[in-house]
Amino acid sequence: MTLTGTHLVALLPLILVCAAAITVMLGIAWRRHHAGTATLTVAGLVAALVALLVIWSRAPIEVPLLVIDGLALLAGATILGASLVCVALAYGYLERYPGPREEFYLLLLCAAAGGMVLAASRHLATLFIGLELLSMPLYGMLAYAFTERRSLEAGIKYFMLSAAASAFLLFGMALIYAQTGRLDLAGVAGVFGERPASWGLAGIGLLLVGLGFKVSIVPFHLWTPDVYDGAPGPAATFLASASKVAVFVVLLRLVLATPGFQAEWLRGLLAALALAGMLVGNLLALRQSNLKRLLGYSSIAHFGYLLVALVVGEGLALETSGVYLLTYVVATLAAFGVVTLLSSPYGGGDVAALYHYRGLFWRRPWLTAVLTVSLLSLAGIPFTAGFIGKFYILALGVEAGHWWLVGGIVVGSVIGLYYYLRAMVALYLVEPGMRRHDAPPDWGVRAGGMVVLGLAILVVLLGIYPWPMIAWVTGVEVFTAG
Amino acid sequence: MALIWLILIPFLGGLACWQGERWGDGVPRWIALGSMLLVLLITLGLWWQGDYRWPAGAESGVVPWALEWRAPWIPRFGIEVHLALDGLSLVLVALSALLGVLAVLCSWHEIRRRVGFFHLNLLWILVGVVGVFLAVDLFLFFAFWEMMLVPMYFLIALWGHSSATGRSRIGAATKFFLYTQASGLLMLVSILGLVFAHRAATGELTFSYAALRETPLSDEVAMWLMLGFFLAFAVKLPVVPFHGWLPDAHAQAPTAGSVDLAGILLKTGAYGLLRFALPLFPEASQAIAPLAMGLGLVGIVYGALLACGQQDIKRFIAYTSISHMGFVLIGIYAGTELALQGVVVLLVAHAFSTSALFILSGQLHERLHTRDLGEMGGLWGRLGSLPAFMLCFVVASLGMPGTLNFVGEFMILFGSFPVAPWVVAIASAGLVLAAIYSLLLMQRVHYGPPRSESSLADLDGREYAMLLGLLALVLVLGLYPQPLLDTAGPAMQEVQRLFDDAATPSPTTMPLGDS
Amino acid sequence: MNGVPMAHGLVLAAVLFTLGLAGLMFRRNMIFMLLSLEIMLNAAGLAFIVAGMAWDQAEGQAMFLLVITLAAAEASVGLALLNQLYRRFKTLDIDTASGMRG
Amino acid sequence: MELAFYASGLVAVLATLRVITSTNPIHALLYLIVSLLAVALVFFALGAPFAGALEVIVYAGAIMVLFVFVVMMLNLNAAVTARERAWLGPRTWVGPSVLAALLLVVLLATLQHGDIGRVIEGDTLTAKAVGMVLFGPWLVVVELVAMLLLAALVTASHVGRSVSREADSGRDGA
Amino acid sequence: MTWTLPLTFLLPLAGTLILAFSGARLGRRGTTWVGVTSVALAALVTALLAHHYLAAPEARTLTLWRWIAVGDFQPTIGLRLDGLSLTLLGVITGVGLLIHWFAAWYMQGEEGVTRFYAYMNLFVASMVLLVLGDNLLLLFLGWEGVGLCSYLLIGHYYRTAANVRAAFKAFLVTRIGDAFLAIGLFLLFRELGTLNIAEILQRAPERWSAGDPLVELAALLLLGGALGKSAQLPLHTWLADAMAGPTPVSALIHAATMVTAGVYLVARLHGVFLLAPAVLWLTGVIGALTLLAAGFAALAQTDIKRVLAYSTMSQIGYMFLALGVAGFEAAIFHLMTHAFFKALLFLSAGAVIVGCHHEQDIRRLGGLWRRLPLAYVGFLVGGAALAALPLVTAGFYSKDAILWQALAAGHGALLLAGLLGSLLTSLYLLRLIVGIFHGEAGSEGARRAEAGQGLAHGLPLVVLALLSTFLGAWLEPPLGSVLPAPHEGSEGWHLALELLAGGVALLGIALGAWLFLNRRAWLADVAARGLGARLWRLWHHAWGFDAAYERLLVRPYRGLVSGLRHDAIDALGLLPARLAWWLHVALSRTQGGKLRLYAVSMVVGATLILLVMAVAA
Repeated sequence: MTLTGTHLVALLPLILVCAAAITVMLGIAWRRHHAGTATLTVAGLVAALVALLVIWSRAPIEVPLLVIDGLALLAGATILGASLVCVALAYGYLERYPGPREEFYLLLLCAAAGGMVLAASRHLATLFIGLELLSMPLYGMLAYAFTERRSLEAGIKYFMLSAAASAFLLFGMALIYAQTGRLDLAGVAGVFGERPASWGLAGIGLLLVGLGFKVSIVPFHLWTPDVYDGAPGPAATFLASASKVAVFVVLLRLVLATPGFQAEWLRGLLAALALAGMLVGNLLALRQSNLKRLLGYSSIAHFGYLLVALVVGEGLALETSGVYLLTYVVATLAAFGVVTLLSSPYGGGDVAALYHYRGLFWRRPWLTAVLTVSLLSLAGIPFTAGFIGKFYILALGVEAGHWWLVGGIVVGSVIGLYYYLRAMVALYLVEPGMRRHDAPPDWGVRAGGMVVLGLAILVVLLGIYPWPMIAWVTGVEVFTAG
Repeated sequence: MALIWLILIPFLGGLACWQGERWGDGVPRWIALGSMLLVLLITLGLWWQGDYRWPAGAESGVVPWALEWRAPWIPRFGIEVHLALDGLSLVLVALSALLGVLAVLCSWHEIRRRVGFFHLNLLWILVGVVGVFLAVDLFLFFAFWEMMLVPMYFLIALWGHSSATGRSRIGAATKFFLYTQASGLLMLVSILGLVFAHRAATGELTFSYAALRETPLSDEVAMWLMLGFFLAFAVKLPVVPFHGWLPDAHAQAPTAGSVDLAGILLKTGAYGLLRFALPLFPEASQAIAPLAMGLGLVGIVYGALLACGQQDIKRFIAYTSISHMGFVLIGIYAGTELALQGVVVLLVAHAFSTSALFILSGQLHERLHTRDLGEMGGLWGRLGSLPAFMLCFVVASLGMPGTLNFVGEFMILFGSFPVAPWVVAIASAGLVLAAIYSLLLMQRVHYGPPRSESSLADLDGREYAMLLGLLALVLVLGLYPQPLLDTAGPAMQEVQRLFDDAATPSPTTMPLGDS
Repeated sequence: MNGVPMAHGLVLAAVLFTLGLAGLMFRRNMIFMLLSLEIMLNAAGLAFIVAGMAWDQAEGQAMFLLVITLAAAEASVGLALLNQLYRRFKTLDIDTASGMRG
Repeated sequence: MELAFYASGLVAVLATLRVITSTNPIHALLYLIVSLLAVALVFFALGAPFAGALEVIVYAGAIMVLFVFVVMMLNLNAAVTARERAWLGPRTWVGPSVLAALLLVVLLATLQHGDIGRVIEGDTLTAKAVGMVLFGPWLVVVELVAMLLLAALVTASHVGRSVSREADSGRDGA
Repeated sequence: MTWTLPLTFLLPLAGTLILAFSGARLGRRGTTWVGVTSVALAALVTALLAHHYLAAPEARTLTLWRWIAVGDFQPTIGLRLDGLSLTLLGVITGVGLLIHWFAAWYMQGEEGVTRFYAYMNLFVASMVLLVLGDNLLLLFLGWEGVGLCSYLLIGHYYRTAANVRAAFKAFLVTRIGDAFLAIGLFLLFRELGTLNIAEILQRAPERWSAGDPLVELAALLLLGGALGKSAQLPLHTWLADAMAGPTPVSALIHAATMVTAGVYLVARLHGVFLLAPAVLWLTGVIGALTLLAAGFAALAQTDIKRVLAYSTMSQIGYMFLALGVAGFEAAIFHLMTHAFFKALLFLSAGAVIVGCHHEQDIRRLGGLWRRLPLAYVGFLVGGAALAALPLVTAGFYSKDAILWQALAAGHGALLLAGLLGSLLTSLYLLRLIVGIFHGEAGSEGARRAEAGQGLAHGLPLVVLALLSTFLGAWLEPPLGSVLPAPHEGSEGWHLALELLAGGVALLGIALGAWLFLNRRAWLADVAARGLGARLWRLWHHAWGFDAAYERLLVRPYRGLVSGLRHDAIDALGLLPARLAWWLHVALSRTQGGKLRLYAVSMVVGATLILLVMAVAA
């Protein structure tokens, strides 16, 4: 069946992003101009965002192999938003990068396109291609400052393990295909019925391994801290926010779409993984003195919490996932934003060690306020967005009566509080004569500064008055297929 | 409308102080003092014109608030910003405002570094506490409950005065935060459990206090939910097994921090028990009452024993307040109207006397530059009128008749005797222990051979006025506590009525029927 | 013998997959790791073809085409990284690129 | 057709085994090419000529040649193979191979247990059918594959750039 | 006229406040002036009230305001004047005035006079409140106030640690008594629903029959409180150490007023005690035991004030004996007379001590009768009253009344104890007077002793001396309407008892004079060897109660405190923290950084998941 008009309109955001990527590439070929490329990228992303909001009213639309429904649009909007933030941060970050700067924006656009495809896929092929289109540019972005020893190491580690995970994913898909003979999720769900056969199960298992790696579920989380630590600022920001959101949305779609996933023992497996994720993620970060590794571990922990939504699967689950993802992304973007703004590609690697941040408040009050708010939000203190997320997850757990998971969340967030507080208080301690890492004086004006400040305000606003966000997410949930 | 201003003024005041720092150190202090006085005036105004007698003909179902302010917040969950004021919360808000003023006054010269940010934190603690006392929507209550920890954490971690490395300061602040946060989360789980039980029973999803009070719960579920609440308030009270954070926090906190911590934050625990744990789960509270009273006893004895052994004066006073809170716990779970009224009086009395003792220890620290009791001794003649004030407040904390502490303590004991005679008998041994640690404190600091004859700085006008004001309050209210009792009266009668209904199973099957 | 049962095809794919995996785990030279990756992807492709032929649908081969392109893309990126690794550290040992820990 | 399948399957497995265990990179490459050709033979045996052709041209032809080219460029001398042998000490490969064997056993068990008994008769599935699928419903995927290759192209070109020594930061701090 | 009632405690309270807030500016003369006149005015008001009361002897009550009003718990700040409270009021303000006046002289050379007078005035105010309070809560207020003032005044010379410890011990032991009293209050309130004394006396008989276990318990608790405050046997160890305070303090608090508070309490609540005969009997027995033990202890003391302290304890023993046999009027009458002559003795002792430049040890004093004539006369008159010299002294009439009540009530054993006690009394009295005034002066201070001058020194001693003689006995306390009538008995027996008691007293005096005047060397020898030495040391340490309490209560408490110093329970809180730390270390080892390890962990994860899937299929 060929692509009809409505299909094209539905795919408009994706098309716009790819078009932007290509125009950026042509732009690089014509004349290398950093500001020009950045504005072009922003234009492309904003256009896609506008297109997305335009087709908002007409969702859901069935496109061959893809479905543009509420969930896809929500995830798409989040990914585009995160990409915009990354562009703003990258601009400030790459200003002083000696090598070629424009490729980063191209890779970013490709990754954003990949994320959107992944979020909207209802077919194994698009799932696979979306995942690869998301990961491939990421290898380049992570190893972008390859002259920097740590960035190269992060790139290699992520490449190797991600490729292996893709292989697992593929083999899983092959097994599911072998079992059912169908590649589209609805078909697979139809064949599976209530209890998938053994090949199907093995396929689902390997699928879980492949996707689990990207979302750093516990047994597959070991790469996260090293990659976050080594990667250049904007790349790590994108990896922590957009890529995880997209992959989690796919996992969510898999769980909601295929009843096979609702089976009791699979719920038990997911619960075990969730519990492990919460505890291991928080425990590893306990005495962490490197801020980027700390944020890496916190992302492991947060996706441990988020898995609870997968375990429950019905009732509040979809809405909780939407809200939690939004609040998590906003907080992580703000935190990584500050880290990126403070570090420069050539200051001996990114500024991550906590002693760089000691006493930052007494020189840069606003920047520290942003980092404090984001850490508080990650810790889930009231009047920040993170609290709304934690409240939702706890409500979900209590409503579904999963007392083990609820206990895990409580213990996890208490342990989590310890290292968030430890990192936060370091900002305010006065250490005379320490080597100071200063954000470039006019950071406030710079695009990145504005964005980070906006994010911090957003975090507080969502904490104080979360109703618009919740209304938006519940609106989305209404017309999600499957 | 005044209610929302009670929260906004300290909030905006805090921000103004932070920015006011540019124009010199004095500005934030005056702004903070101004906003706190404003809050105090509003509260006293409310007290003056509001009547808190029981409005005639109010049937038991609806909860009669003297003043209310509602605004929708998250309709999805039926959460609304619902502030309400009744006798009990008015007394405690007034107390918080007063202690806020004192906290600002007593750190006039003590805080030198980053005065603006200090006063921001100080005022935002007030925001949290006033919010806790006024919030009647459980979600809002929890939000304020956790929110008040952050500024106190910063206060202790950044302006505490422990060893140069600041290691123990941050350790104490983190311990304070973690203890309360962990138990707070358990309370959140209980709140959610209650809300979903309510939805299962009545189909409406709401967080409002009045609605949730009508939830019919099976005993087993009610017990678990009540334990969640009880644990959170027990950590804050503090009840002995969970008291670990209080001495450390006090030892490291600056004077203003200690005044706030002892004066107000401990009261939120007791307020929580009175407002939420008892009325929401009367049967479960009735079942746990003996255990709670036992814990109260352990608290009294343990607090007294440990107080005598302390070397740091602020840890000493911290343990004494643990002992006092033991009485509060007994009073709350005795459930008679007399005991509950006694609890309110003792809370106010403890706030006055313990804050005064902390202010005095702060002044001692300013003059002797040490908090170690070993280096004090024989200060009677050397400090002008400070020892006299300290004598008065030590005598108050001893429970000397004529002071408010005595009225509170004895009302609790008189009220609890019919319910649990043996508990009260052992608790009155606490009177003896109170005498031991109070006089020990007095002797170690002021009596005995003086170390040197040089006389130190006497109290200046500000300090003299503060202490005299507090002393006047303790003595005058000690002899004429009726205004305090009339204000908190109706609220306490309501709690007592609910608590008694649970004790005598009402004929209808509904455990909480409107019979 | 009329035709090859699908299970045998999958068994072959599984064996190749596991060999690739083993190679990935115990070889320290980056080239061999890249080769192992290629083997694993090839095995997955084989599995798709076997499944496709068993259900005699063309999707299997279409997926194989995707796998091939992925393998090619990853090979190029892998070798680029390998080149940088060699230039930076003068060795192909993967463990030199493991500075970050803890 | 079954004989061809089993024979070439065996060859493929043995060649792959040899690839993993050989110490000289060039030998490993050549064994891999042999293995790929064997897999191509399997495809032909199963009746997927288009896939087999692809395998030979793209996989064995293009990718392996790329590998050989890069390996030759790095002109690894004998020292490398010696070190390689050192790295392959018993301690390194025992653990992972046991683990891989365990995984294999589990996989084979599930494969054998859940066999749904479909048999491949070997009647060919022409490239036309594949083309019909690819440019029918899968059109979006093809476009996206193009984007994927573009991304890979840019990444490889950026990372592969041979930046001269002094241009880089020189401060490879920890 | 009843509006003047509150003045009796407001005036001393005003004195305290004036001294507290402007003490430094008043200077020494101004301070003493304020201190004395406030009590003088109170005494004047009391005199007026007495005159007014005697004219129309019925109880007057005046409620100032309602203290607490919660449900049926309605204690008020209400004052009630009746015969009993008037008597005590007279004693407090009268004797108090004389002692305050004497203290003006005594405290000349001392420091902290302002503090002294402030506390003394506060003490008088609290004691008045205790006596006038019409409900038990107000009584408890006075009760604790008095305990606090005694703590502050004993610890007046706060610079020496021993004084502070003595003050602390005094307050603690009385506080233990107060705790029993508090529990008694709770029990009474729970049972009778009121704290007003009049209502209690009225409702108690309706509520309980005689011998009801509840009323026995209530009476026992009240008795516990009384024992603590009046330093009777189990809780008496603090009185001897309380002598560390200045002598006027000992005179006022530890002789005349505070220690008699217990007697007043039992007398005031006689209705409750009458319903509990067993407890009443116990009171008598305790009284008897205390008077004997204190008597023996007084024999073996070396410090003037400690002898007088034990003598006070013994005399209060007599009062408790009287209460035990339900002779309430006799007890109060003895309380009044005892206040006069014991105050006289203490003030004379004070004169001696100041005269001999703070020399208190009897063995180093001697031959002072010529140099300190007024003190000598004081000791003689006071001593005579103490030893109950027949006909001429007030002590004879009051002690005789007690012994007669014991006989009339048929308690033979208590009577015997009383007689033996009076024998002991005369013995230690003679030892004291001879030790101080006869024989040769031991220390330098004693040799150059000079007598005190001025009215403040002389007049109080003279007035008290007069009151200690039969004149004091004429002041019949108007107790008729308040307390139950005393026992009656045949006049003949009464006369015989008087003769017997008088004989015993004279015998004691003669024996004492003979022994201590010319058998001093023999006595010293007996006390040094074998049984005598051991007995002497036992009595010197007041039968070893102090050491026992130290070992049984104080040392374990101190051990417990130092044991728990580091907050064992709080350490439990650190366990989860340490567990989390240990897990962190273990887990962070997995972050080795080696890529191949990461691949291995992935494969392990995959295998596990596949295993679960296989098992589930």
